[in-house]
Amino acid sequence: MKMSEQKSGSQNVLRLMVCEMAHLSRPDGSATTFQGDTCVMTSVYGPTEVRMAKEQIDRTTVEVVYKPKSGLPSCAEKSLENIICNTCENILLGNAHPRSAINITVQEVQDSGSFTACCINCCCLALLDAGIGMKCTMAAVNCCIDNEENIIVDPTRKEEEQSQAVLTFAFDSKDKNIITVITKGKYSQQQFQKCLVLCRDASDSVFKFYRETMEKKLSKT
Amino acid sequence: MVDVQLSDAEKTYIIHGAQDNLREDGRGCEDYRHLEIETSVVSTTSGSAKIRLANTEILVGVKVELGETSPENPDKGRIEFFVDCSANATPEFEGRGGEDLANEISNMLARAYDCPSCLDMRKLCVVEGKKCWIVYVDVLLLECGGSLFDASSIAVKAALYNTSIPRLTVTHDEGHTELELSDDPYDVQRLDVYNSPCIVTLSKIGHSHVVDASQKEEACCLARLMLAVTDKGCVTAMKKEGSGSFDVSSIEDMLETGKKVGQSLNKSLMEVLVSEDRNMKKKYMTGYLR
Amino acid sequence: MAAPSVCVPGQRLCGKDSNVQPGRGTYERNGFIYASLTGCLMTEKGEDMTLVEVVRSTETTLVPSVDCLVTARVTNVNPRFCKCNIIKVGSKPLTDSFRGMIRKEDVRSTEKDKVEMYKCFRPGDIVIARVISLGDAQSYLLTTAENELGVVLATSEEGVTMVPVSWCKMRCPKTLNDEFRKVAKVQPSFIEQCDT
Amino acid sequence: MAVDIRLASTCVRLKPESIDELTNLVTPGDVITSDTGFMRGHGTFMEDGKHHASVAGVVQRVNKLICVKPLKTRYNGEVGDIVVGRIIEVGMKRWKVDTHSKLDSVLMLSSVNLPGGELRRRSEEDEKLMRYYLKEGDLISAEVQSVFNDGSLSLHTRSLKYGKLGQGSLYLVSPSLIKRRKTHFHNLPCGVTVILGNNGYVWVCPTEGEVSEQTGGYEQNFEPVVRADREVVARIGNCVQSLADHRMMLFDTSILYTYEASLKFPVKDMMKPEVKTEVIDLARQRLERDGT
Amino acid sequence: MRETPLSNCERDFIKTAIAEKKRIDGRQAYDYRHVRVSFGVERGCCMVNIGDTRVMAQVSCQVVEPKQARPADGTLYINVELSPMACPSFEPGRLSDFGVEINRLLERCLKESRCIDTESLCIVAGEKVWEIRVDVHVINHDGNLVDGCSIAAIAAIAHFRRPDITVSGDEITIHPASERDPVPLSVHHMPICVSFAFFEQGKYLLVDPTDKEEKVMDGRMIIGMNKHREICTLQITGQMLLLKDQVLRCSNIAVVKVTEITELIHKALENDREERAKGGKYGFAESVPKNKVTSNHKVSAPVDMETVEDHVTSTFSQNDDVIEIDSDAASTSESDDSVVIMDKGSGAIGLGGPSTWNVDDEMSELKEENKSNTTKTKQQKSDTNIVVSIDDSSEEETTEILVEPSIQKQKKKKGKV
Amino acid sequence: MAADVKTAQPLQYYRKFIEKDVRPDERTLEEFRPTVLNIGCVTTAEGSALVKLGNTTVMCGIKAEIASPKTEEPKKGYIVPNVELGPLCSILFRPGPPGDQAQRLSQFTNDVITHSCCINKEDLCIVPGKYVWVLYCDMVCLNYDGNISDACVLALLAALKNTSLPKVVWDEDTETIETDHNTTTQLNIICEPVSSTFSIFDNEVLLVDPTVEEESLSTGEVTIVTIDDKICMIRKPGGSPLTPQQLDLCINRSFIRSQEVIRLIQETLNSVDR
Amino acid sequence: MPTDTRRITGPESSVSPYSFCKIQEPQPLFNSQDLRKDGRKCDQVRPIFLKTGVVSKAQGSAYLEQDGTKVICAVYGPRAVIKKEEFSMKGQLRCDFKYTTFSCKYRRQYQQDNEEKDYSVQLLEALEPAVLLHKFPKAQVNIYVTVLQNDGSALAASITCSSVALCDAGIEMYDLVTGCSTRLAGDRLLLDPCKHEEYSSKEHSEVNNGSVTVGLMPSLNQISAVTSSGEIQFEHLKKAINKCSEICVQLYPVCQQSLSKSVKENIKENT
Repeated sequence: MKMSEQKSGSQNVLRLMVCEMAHLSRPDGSATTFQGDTCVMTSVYGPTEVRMAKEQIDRTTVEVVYKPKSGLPSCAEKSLENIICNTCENILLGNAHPRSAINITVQEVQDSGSFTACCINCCCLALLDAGIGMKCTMAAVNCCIDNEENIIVDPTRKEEEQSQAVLTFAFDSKDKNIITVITKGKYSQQQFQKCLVLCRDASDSVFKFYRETMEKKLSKT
Repeated sequence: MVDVQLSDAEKTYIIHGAQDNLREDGRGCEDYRHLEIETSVVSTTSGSAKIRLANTEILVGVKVELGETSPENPDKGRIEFFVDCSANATPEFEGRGGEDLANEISNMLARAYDCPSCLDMRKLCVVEGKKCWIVYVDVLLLECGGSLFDASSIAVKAALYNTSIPRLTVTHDEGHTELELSDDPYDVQRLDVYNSPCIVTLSKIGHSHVVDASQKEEACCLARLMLAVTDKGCVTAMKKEGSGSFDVSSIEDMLETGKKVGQSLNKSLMEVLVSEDRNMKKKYMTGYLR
Repeated sequence: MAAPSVCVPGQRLCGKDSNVQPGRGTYERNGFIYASLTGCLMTEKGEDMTLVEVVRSTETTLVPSVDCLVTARVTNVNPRFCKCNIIKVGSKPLTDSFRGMIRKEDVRSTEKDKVEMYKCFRPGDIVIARVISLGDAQSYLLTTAENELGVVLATSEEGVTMVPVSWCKMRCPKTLNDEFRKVAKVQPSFIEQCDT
Repeated sequence: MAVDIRLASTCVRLKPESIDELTNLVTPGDVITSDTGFMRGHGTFMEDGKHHASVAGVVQRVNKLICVKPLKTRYNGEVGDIVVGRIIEVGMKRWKVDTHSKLDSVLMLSSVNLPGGELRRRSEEDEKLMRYYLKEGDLISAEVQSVFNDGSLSLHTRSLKYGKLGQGSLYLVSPSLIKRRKTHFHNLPCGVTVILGNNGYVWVCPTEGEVSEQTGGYEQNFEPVVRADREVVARIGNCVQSLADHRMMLFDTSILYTYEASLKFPVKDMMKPEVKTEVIDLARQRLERDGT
Repeated sequence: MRETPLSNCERDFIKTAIAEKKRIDGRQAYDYRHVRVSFGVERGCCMVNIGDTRVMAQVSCQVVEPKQARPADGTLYINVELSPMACPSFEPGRLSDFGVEINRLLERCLKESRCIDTESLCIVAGEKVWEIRVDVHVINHDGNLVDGCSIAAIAAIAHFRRPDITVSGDEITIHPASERDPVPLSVHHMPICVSFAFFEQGKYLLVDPTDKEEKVMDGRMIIGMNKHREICTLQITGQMLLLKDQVLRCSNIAVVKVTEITELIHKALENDREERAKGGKYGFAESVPKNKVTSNHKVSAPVDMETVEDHVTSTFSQNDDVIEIDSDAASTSESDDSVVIMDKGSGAIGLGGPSTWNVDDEMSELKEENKSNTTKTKQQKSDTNIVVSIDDSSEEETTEILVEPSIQKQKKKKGKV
Repeated sequence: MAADVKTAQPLQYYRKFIEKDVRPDERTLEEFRPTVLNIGCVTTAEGSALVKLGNTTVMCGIKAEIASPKTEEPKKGYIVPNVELGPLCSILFRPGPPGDQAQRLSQFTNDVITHSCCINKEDLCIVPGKYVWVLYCDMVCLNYDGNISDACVLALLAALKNTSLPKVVWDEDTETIETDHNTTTQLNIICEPVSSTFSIFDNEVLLVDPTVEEESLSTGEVTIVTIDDKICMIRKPGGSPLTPQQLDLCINRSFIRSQEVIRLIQETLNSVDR
Repeated sequence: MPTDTRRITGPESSVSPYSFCKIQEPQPLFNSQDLRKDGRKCDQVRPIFLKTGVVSKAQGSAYLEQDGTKVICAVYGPRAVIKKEEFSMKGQLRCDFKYTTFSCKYRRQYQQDNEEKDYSVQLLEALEPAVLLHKFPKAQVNIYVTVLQNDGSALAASITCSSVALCDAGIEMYDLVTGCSTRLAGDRLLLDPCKHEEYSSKEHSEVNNGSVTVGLMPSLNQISAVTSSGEIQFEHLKKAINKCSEICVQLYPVCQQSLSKSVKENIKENT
């Protein structure tokens, strides 16, 4: 019923990507990312003071808080937090600031498909905005396998619901290895390989988007 | 237990005292301290009692409400205990400080009353399988001066005795039943607490044991035996408490003492309650303003 | 050895008299010696005394006690003292660490007032120390004021295990630059374990 | 033995005190005087040129100084007071002592006299032995040495009459009930020693021989106290309690009189309110006769 | 994390400025910062900016059992979340006192002023009613959160649509949006909070204080009011004694502000409605400024599907040999991992390796032992006291067992762990 | 002094073993620990199973209760899996509400059930819109020594296969139900999801079925749930990046593992029935 | 809405199927030949299976099984006291008693209910007298007991189990503590009752119906725990206590056996 999801006809297209950075006054870094209608807002504080309990003597403590739009966070949100946290930890220079903390807060604004991917990308942008030392950047792409066995990259919510399997990949910019894989639903090994490669290719354009964004940001300053 | 710190010397003094049956305040091992009781002190309850045992002060309020019968025993009412260790009894109770103690007391009371002859729950059933009276007993610790269990059990018994349940008339007409509450305040039903238990705590001090231990005495007692004793001289609940242990023989005479003390405690309590009940009319309220 | 007689707590071992002496893992109660541990019964004939003890197959020094040696990992350092986690008591690894503290004045026996904590310990170092007192509720008080005590394992900025070069210096084999530590007099056991 | 249970209604109540002394009683916010010539002391505050009371109590005037003495309060100590206190913490070189004052008092290792006479350096050893001398829960009698600017007290026991207390029992009363005397240690004829701490802690114990020099009074004898002494101690204790309950000043004579008045009752009856009142009344009359 | 306190010079500066009827951001005393209300793609999702302060509200609904007391009423549940995003001092998890205060205020302002008709939320009296849940997320904290929250909350409520339902007998069907258009809630009135900050014991007052101003103020007054000039809630906090006329002045100001804001909300709702109607673009994405340097738009990027196949082969080709190794490694493991049934209901694969729990052999042992013991006890049932002399010959006495007939019952061992 | 390296520098200690393609517990890198399965060990539960993976021990008990269904889906029952990592099973856990890890595991098991669709929730319907079954599947860890997720999934599956529900009779006119515990019906399990976990050591080496030490040292983790020859879930939440072929290896290994495990379950079940 | 966000949640409320089946009147506790439902004599105790060292990462642990009653216990410590407390020269003992949700006929909740709290305390007080607390100053020992399946006498079983676990952990003790419970029915004593035999106030109304649990330190002959419920005359109470302690004494060697076995194994491994 939503006009703004009309694109869903063509399968091999990443939806319109929009992002706004540094739009929050308080955090050290912040970003809002749209992929189609899906929208996530992320803020980063850090490196800052760390709570005694969480202190690690040799590395930074990365803490991710995920805020669902309505209702209280439950187990599902907890594991999403965990996924985001581990993924970010991997691209950050962990031992650059020992005994400090980087607090990332991810706010759901609108989930219309490929949500996890959007979260990860948004975090990456926020971290870029916060100017925290990173090994590399990362890009997440989501795809699903519909009942006709064909693969849809960056699907909408509707498409996800109708598909038999949903796969989310996150790649690093260095040599495009797989940082994160989250998949749900049945599919064969061949299909998996195919999805993997597709998303891997698709991730290029996300990396390109990062680049443009940063170029634009740093252009007039 | 709310514990005060004592020096070794003080402890020995107390222990020896218990040995030759003369305690700090001149009591013998089996003597209770002076007890003061007043019932129906809180007008908003169905029954209430306030007791003062030296420094221990406890207020008990009983509320009786209509409720659903529980599926496991549809022909009975229920009694529920809640103990509140108010923080103005002692700062230790602040926040969740008093919770453990409160639980222990309420558990003990619940167990003590958890047998048919103490309080006939069948009388509290209104419509079998549907409606029954639920008796909520709220125990409030106002000041702690030792032997809280005993004191609260006495207060509870007094309050229950004082409790009056409004008379209900049940009328059945094709299937659904009508309940009618009589509006006459004097047309009430009383609980029979004749056989309700009182808890007697026997604190083992040195090799002898005392009843109604003061706070200091509790501080130098390692193990205590709690007995819920009925007027008939039965135990409805027993519990050992504290980090010490008894040898088998000593338990025997503890039981003996418990029985003796318990029964006389019940006896004199009932006497007082009955007498107060008798001259209810010409009684003037004492309350807290003295 | 033949199957030793195993005893469990509360088992009466023998009467207590002048020539029997209760040892570890036993206690004495109105004239008898009882076992307080599960383990093998050991008797040691002295010249006029027989020592009776119950020994477990695995060692039982469970808590740090005054004067015993402990291995600790330094967690943080400040000018006045350094905090650490005790990971081993004697040679027995602990499942859960105890908190320990080395005060400035307990780092070494000489020139106590010249001690600079940062030149003695760094977070992550492994230290061998002796318990001086049970300290306060939080942590045990430790000392390294002996030659054999101090840092035994430390990693340089590169994260390489350093080798001791003097009583106050350790060298990183990779970059060959020295870092200050309160080094323990090198014990053969540790050398061997550093290059195995 | 029958348990003694009463109805609150049947219990005798205390008679209200004579009203006359309550004339200069004030409550917070009351204007004491609008005369600005006065200096404001404890328990008062100034607002638009008037002296107001900040506590409920009795107004006291020492020539130009006006202060309000609260009826019931925690102990605020003055140098030279005799206090009875309980050790609550053993720290580095100092003990923390509970004296029922606003803040915990301290007893420095340097201000106790240790075994082996007064003039002796405190060594590292003593620091290790502190818990052996005095440990948590121990009772001491001491004198207030100085008052820190935060109001907490520093005590000393550098005299043989002070120090660790042995067998006996402690009673807590309101500090305002302790009458200031030149001595607070009393060996009563009945063979009982009473220490009336200014902080409202009253120590009652059987009188015993002098403490020996060497031990510095840290050795204690745990020999059983004979029944007779025990009984007297109990009786005195109950007297102190009843005096406190009736808010009468505590000092040697008052205690003694109460004791003598109580003699016609068995000790344990003294817990009964009516007995208390009777005994106290007797004592009070006698005190009034003495005109004290 | 602690909030960094305001330096004294800043305090003084702000205070003196206020005393001179100036504000550090150049506003007049009674001015609001720029207020923006925008709605999301989803119904009942509203974002409110007041200057840098940002609040998002989302309304949702579910079917629940009604409260015993009011069986024919739906419920309105308000939950304020102070996200750590908004300000480092906000901890995740349980709500701070400040949060509770706001929450309570909103409840008083919305719930207890009965701004929505709860009777209309009843489905089957006493059994099923709608629960409307409003989650208010504070996203950026630059002062005056209360106003932000209240605006966001009420706007979201006005924007929300709940699914339509039909009740036939005890059959209840909830229609998804695709079947039937969702229905709006019936909103009686729109209460809005306006907060005032007071300085110098209430001498000066400011509307819409910023974070800095809030840090130095003596106290605040919050007036919840709707455009019919009805006060829904009023609260004064802080250490100050306020003069009567100040309160009246504030309420007069509130009237003006409330009407303005209500206007704004209605306009925003109107826009949203039109956009949706004519199927144009709506949602937050539209409110992201294109020209800002910090923002970036990118049109849909195609992903070529043609080359995928050979890509796949290329990526996975080089690991054939590896698979080789693995598979035969596996096959070996296969061979020795044959299932062993140890006892009724318990089987195992893999042998050796550490497992302190291979109980069943234990079991047999113990059985024997018990048997032997019983035989033993037969000959010396007499001695019940257990004494071990130091010599080893004492095994006999030490073993003493249970009540003797227990052996017959040693048989069934099913479900042993 | 080997113990010293182990406690002081566990990482170096492990490296020494891994270099030689073996682990301290004498396993090869792609070898699982011995797996013991014990079905129907708790008679108070409708279904139960105990799984031992080396030292790791998980007991799953299933309690069935009766509740009214959601208004949205009046024919569907509930399956409520929860993992308890109590303080009993390891020093790592404190008493109180479930920690993050326990929550993640609970979610994981829940995902396995929903995504594998191993149970048709409509089988749990008693009276549409009125009464449905709730299956509380509680997995209690009794001994925590790593790779708890595999153990949980196995225990859960085994317990479900062991579950049988009492017969329920619906009385039309009184609109009440009555249960008969003497006649029970087996729960129908559609498919058998099996999970296998790999942990990444030093960013490259893959260890199958990690112990708790290995987990604490690992730089990442991959869990793969397979059903027969299909993949049901892959879960690699961050951690060190893997090449596609490494991932492929894991998938292959897990296929082999699943065959073993299914055989184990089958034969064990038979042994119960016989 | 206080829903548990830390767990996967089902429906708000659900009822056990047992509350839907028709109530069958309680059958007699023993038949004509004085045999109980499971064929035991009145004074017959169920066979005990005891095993130590079942939790590999724990300091000490034990598993006890009495037919239907299955208890596992783990001991951790002595370890640093977790929450800030004042200095104490004595060690502390902490007990945590829990039923698994599926261990009983009716499903248990996750949070400790009153019974479990009460048992935790009783367990603690049963064990404390037996432990040489002064051996681990300012440290604490945690004892976690979990009942996997409850078919009566759970408390007694946990007492025995946890004391054995303590031994296994090498915590110094004056003595073991063994537990036994009995059911009073008139003048009869049913030892080691099963779930259906245990006293419950709603079924048995006459006097001298109740149950007694005793924890005993066998070789010191000291009673460290005793608890009763139901209305009992003093004479019967004494009888019950004595009978229980008798059994407790007989349990001692069983613990001894399993412990010495584990010790022997250790020796084997080490040599």
